[in-house]
Amino acid sequence: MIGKILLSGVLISFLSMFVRKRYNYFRWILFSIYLLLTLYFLFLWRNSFYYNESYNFLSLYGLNFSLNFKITPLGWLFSFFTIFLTFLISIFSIQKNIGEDSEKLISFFWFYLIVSNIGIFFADDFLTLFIFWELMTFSSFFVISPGWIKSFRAVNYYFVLSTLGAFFMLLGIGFLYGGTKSFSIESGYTYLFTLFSINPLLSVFITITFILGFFTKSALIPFHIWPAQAHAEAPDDFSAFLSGIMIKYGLFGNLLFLVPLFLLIKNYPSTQIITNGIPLFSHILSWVGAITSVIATFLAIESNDMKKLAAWSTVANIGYATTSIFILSSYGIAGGIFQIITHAIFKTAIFLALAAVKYRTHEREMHKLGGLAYKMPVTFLTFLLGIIAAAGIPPMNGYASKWFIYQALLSGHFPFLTIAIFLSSTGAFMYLFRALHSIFLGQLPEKFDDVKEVPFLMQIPMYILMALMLLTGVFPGIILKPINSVLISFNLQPVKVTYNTMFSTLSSVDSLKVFLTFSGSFAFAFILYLIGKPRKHVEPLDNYTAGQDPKEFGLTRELYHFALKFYEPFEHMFDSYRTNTKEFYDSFERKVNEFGNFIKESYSKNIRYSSYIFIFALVLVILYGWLVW
Amino acid sequence: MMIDNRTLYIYSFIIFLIGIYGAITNRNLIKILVSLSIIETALNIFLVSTGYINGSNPPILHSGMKLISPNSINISDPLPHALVLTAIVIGVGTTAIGIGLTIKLYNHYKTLNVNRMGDKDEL
Amino acid sequence: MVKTYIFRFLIAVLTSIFMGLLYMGIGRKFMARIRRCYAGPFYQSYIDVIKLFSKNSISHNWIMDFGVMMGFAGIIATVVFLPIGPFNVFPDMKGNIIIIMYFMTIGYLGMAMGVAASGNPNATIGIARALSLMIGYEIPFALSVILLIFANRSSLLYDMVLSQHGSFLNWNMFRYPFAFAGSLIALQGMLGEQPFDAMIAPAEIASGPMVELSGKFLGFGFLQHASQIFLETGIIAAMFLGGGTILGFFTKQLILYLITLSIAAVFSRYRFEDAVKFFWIIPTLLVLLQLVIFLA
Amino acid sequence: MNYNLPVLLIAIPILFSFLSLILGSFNKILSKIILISVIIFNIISGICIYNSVLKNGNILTVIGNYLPPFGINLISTYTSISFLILLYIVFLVASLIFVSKNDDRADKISSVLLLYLASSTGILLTGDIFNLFVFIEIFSISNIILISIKDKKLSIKGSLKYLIITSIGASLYLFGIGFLYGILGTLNLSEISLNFDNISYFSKVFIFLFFLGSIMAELEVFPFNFWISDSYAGSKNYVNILLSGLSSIVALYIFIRLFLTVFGYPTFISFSYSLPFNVKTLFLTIFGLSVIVNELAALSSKNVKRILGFSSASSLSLILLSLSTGLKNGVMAAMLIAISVIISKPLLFLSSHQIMKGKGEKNLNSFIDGFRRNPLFSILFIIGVFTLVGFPLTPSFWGKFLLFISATEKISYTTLILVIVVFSITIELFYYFRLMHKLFIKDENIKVEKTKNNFVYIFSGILLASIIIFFSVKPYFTQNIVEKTTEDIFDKSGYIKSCLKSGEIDDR
Repeated sequence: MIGKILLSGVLISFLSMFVRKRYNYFRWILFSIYLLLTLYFLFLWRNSFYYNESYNFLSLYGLNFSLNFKITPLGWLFSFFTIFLTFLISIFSIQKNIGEDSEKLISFFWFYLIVSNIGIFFADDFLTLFIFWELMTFSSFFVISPGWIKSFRAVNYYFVLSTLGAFFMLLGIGFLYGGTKSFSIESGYTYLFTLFSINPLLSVFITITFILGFFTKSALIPFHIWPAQAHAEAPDDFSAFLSGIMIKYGLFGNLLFLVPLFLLIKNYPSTQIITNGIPLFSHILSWVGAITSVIATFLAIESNDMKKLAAWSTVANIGYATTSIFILSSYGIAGGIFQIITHAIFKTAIFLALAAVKYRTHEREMHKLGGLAYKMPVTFLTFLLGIIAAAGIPPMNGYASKWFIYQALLSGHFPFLTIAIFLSSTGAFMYLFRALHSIFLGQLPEKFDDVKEVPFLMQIPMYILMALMLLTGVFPGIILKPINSVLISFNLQPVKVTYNTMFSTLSSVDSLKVFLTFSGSFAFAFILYLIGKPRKHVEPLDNYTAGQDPKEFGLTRELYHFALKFYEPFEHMFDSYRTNTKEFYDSFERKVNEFGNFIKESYSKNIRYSSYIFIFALVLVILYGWLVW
Repeated sequence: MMIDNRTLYIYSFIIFLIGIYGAITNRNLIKILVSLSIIETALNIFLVSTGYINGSNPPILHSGMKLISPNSINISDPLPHALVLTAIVIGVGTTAIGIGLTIKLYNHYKTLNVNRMGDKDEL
Repeated sequence: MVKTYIFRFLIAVLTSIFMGLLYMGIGRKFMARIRRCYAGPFYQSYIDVIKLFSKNSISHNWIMDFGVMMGFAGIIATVVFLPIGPFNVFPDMKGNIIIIMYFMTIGYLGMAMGVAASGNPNATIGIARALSLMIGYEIPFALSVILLIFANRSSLLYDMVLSQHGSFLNWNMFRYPFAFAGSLIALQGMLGEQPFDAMIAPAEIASGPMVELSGKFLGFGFLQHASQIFLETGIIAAMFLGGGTILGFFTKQLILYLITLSIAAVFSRYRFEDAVKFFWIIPTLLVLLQLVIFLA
Repeated sequence: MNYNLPVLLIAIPILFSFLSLILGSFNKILSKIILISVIIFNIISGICIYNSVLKNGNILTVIGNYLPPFGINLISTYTSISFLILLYIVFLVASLIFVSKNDDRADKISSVLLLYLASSTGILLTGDIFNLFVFIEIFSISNIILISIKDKKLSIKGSLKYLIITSIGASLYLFGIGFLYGILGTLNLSEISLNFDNISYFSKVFIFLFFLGSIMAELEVFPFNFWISDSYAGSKNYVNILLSGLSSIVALYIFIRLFLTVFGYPTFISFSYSLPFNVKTLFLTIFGLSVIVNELAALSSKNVKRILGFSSASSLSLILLSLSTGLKNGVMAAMLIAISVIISKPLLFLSSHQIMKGKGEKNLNSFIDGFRRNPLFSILFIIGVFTLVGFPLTPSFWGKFLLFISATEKISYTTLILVIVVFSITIELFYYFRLMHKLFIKDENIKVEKTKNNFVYIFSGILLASIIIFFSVKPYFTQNIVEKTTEDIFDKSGYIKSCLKSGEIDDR
């Protein structure tokens, strides 16, 4: 059944190629119908777990290359929420493409992204996982930079890093295949576990190859630069997909392979060094997650481009999720997955709001915007609720997942990790308010006076997302019940949760009561507001120039919009230790180019050089032969 | 002093090395081609010397010789001679093409010095 | 059952407003005494609030009203979760410290949004300073919260209070003196008192966020500040001074508030990035020291 | 189908190459017709040889009734025939393009092309080592002439460099033959491989080095690939196709025949007493080094033809690297990558030539706005890149996958080399995707008119693309070709038996 869905995806993508350029949006309607269908099928399979399917391809000398899929609870959960969110994004992009005669190619490759998305989540063995991983990297290349010159520099960080990671993963898969003679993930990590005691060097090397593969995709410390570039340059609706869903594949990879491995080590601690109840390796990885979130938060505080800011906040949230996953307690993993899902929901909402702003104003720099709330109320509300959820404030779903992560960290006795997470969550509040103020509040520039609200088709996904954020915030049980089934599949004891209350060893929270208290106090404030004398509406500018016409003073509304260097003094605190990893990657690329040039130079410049090389090579061969014999 | 196979091998190898040295270190294109043909001659000497058997007669069947069994006649092995023939022809062919191309190159660059041929714009 | 909740909710909210204004009145008299001059009667702040709500006010757009209301609502909602002495609004969630810490941010967000919607650059500069200051004092405060959670193996204020009853010697103040000192300095920042009041610096940015507020909006700001005092001092009292009976709880709150006022009267204003640096160095080290002692 | 058909495959092209010279002087069209008819004849006879080889194993053609150990004989095994058919397809494409262009020296060029065809078939079929030398020489001479056709500074310099390095290689080859003949006294490949093991250890090393040195130039391996940068950039488009497609097949075949079958490389990998010195590490270092160096050179060059030239050199050394692991999987991986490279490389040259048709300078920027200008060939270019780079489900993807799996049994020297290969693949992906990205750059304001592609280009482009798609869509077809070739490469005894079965083994 899964194979049919994938095949139909590919067929429809070819069908969509023949739609004429003018009816571009029809392609997107096709795309959202396809998504609706897959969503329906996914909903049908919600409790038919462990149903697997395999398509035999090629058997070269006993090596049978076959694609086989299995619906695991983890795979089902991830694919369901990703397809649901992509469906919302596709409704948004139908409207966005009505005007534009965008390239035929983008929608063509969108289909491949979805096909590889389903493929990755339902992959049962390494081969299928790797094939769809490659397919996703290649097709996302074309969608991120559909022919804009500037976007190539941005996308090539992403592309080079993820291909490097993918091929290192292939190396790891090769090694595991060497040991277990089969591609199945299950036997892979059990073999690796036994290998830890026999030959620690090789096993560490294999785990590092897998870590490289997954961490490049989910942008953790050494590879955290590509989301900021890729999101800023990608088409707006795709950056919602990119940060909502595509960055989660790395985490899904961790959950698929690394977490079961570390759980094995944790349960049977043979030679492995156990610190604080979990293997040293996963402790280091959770520290990597924590450091990424702190650094990403401080970089987000400094960024002035709204999409870069949102991208950095994605990197920070991925940092929390990785930290809580690698604590390996049942609360940790549940908190991590919960954080991934809630982050996907509110980040899609934020990015769709940003896309709506860009659709109307074609402007990305925050200081050039301002005061759009008065003109675009629906987008403002979505953005506001998204901000509240991202900062983890109670009534919204962000709070529930943060609460889980804190329970995991505190009950697991990781004081310093909790501080890092707390620092980045308060920091999150800082840059989120900066975005809210510079785009929506403050002064409305003259040129945006006639900006209207986004057409209704774009508002539908916003309403749905708002409702979703509130719903999962007030009733966290909706998401936690499937997560429990995932925990059982990891054979950890599930988290005690009813639909609206979450229990843990330290304390329990009834989010329904929390929501009711907040609405109660809001009603109290509203009554108080009505008691006071009614207020009079006054134009902001009349206030400052006391009624005189501000134009005489040469004062325009933009001058009153404080947004450019919002936290400038705060940034100066970090001037002394500012390392720029982008510089490092650029210089590395330049050096590789120079070395290549030197080689080419030495050839084609003149035969004199080539003869030197020739002698050098001859001597080398003779020396080599002489030494080795 | 009878020159047997061993010394011939060493001589041909030395000439071969001289040819290689010439091909590498020379600047003038014609000299490079000359050293290529030196290598060819070294090869031919080497090939012929493999067929030589000490104290044997040249491998020409004249009327008087009776053909009883191959081992009894004391003649050197004719096969390398045939090989050398084709090798010489091929050597001539390559050198001819080489010189033709050098003439063309000379028309372009107006110099035979290899160093000054590499001009920048073609990179 | 809902009726009792509403009734308890009203009690908690009204006590917080009433007591908050009382503390402000006493505080004002206390500051005047330090400066050797006379302030109005202790009920002066009640009069101000009633006066403000009866004057007419101006507002620029609907977001300004919505924001100010949301700010005040956020602070009241947090007070609901604070165990005022033995009294608790929700029996099963007796003062979960993590909820309180995150609910406070709604108050800030609401106020910040309302003020930013007024479009006045001074207001937003004030808010930017307030937020970066917040990241400063949150760290030592969070450290001391973590320390106490590790100590009592539960994140409920109620359990923290239980662990401290008996003689006043086993108050957390004496058991973890450094943590208490660190969180006192953090309290100073939370209340926005003198050394760390860069955000409402009257000279530089015309009293920052309050620049556009007039009439009942200023009244809302007043009430929010009052219940904020009640809330923050209440938390520290519950955590470190073992909030006993209701009266004892109020007196501890008052003492804490007066301590912060006395510090405020003496110190001059910090630049806010130095304030953040100060917060990240001295109080954090204090509480870290305490944490290390506790963990070792 | 009598046994003498393979000889015709070589004799007829040589005959007609001279005939085309004579007839061509009357009328240029005649030589073109000769060229096309000869290539069609060769394809048809090649296919029926293929069928007979499928039916009854290796076919031995004895020339002049001298039984194998003495005279020259042609042996057509499964590997050589499948390589032959691939060779003829690429040659057909190249000659079609040549025919479509009207060139005043058409008769001379078609005769050289026919010589090229004859010598490459000869190399693939011959069973005698000196005969192989003669064909290699003809092959390299016709290569030199083809490169220098364009008569530009760059192409002549490239052909001269090629001449110098190949003639030195040929002399090394002759040394090897002389040495081998001195010891074994035979020139027949199968007899050499029969008693190659009982040669003394020192002379084995000498023979080995000489033969390796001779073909390194042809295989574009690192120290001897300095001719690539000039000849690829300078020569005509269809010559590039020949160079990248054909010469790599032929060089690969020589390497396989000499090292894997005759010298029995795979056998002495496992228990390497016959050639004790560690030849595997020598091969791995040289080929690993050459993969990374060619990739770097390709990365930094600006001229598109030079990029494609260096990348074809690096994929060739990748194939050799996987061959030199000596395992069955390694050789299979090499075959899979070889199939996809040999077909996609000409396609890349073809489509890049068409995309850059209007532009004067052939560097990276001439690709800009290629998609709107020439959509068909940009899609063909993308297909070519995807097959070359190993898009999932294409043969080269299975090949690379197999290479990674086979070489990582345990941490050994090969894994170090594989890490380098990983970097080189990423570099390759980077510069190909840089090219592809430039295709899509478009600025709305200037209107772009579609370039007119003549029929031959379209036909050959679609032919190559459909072959690639056929290979990736029907994996079972590729699978049995690859398995049969690996079987054939590995069974040294089968090769010897089929050669010497008709004559008794001389008791020397």
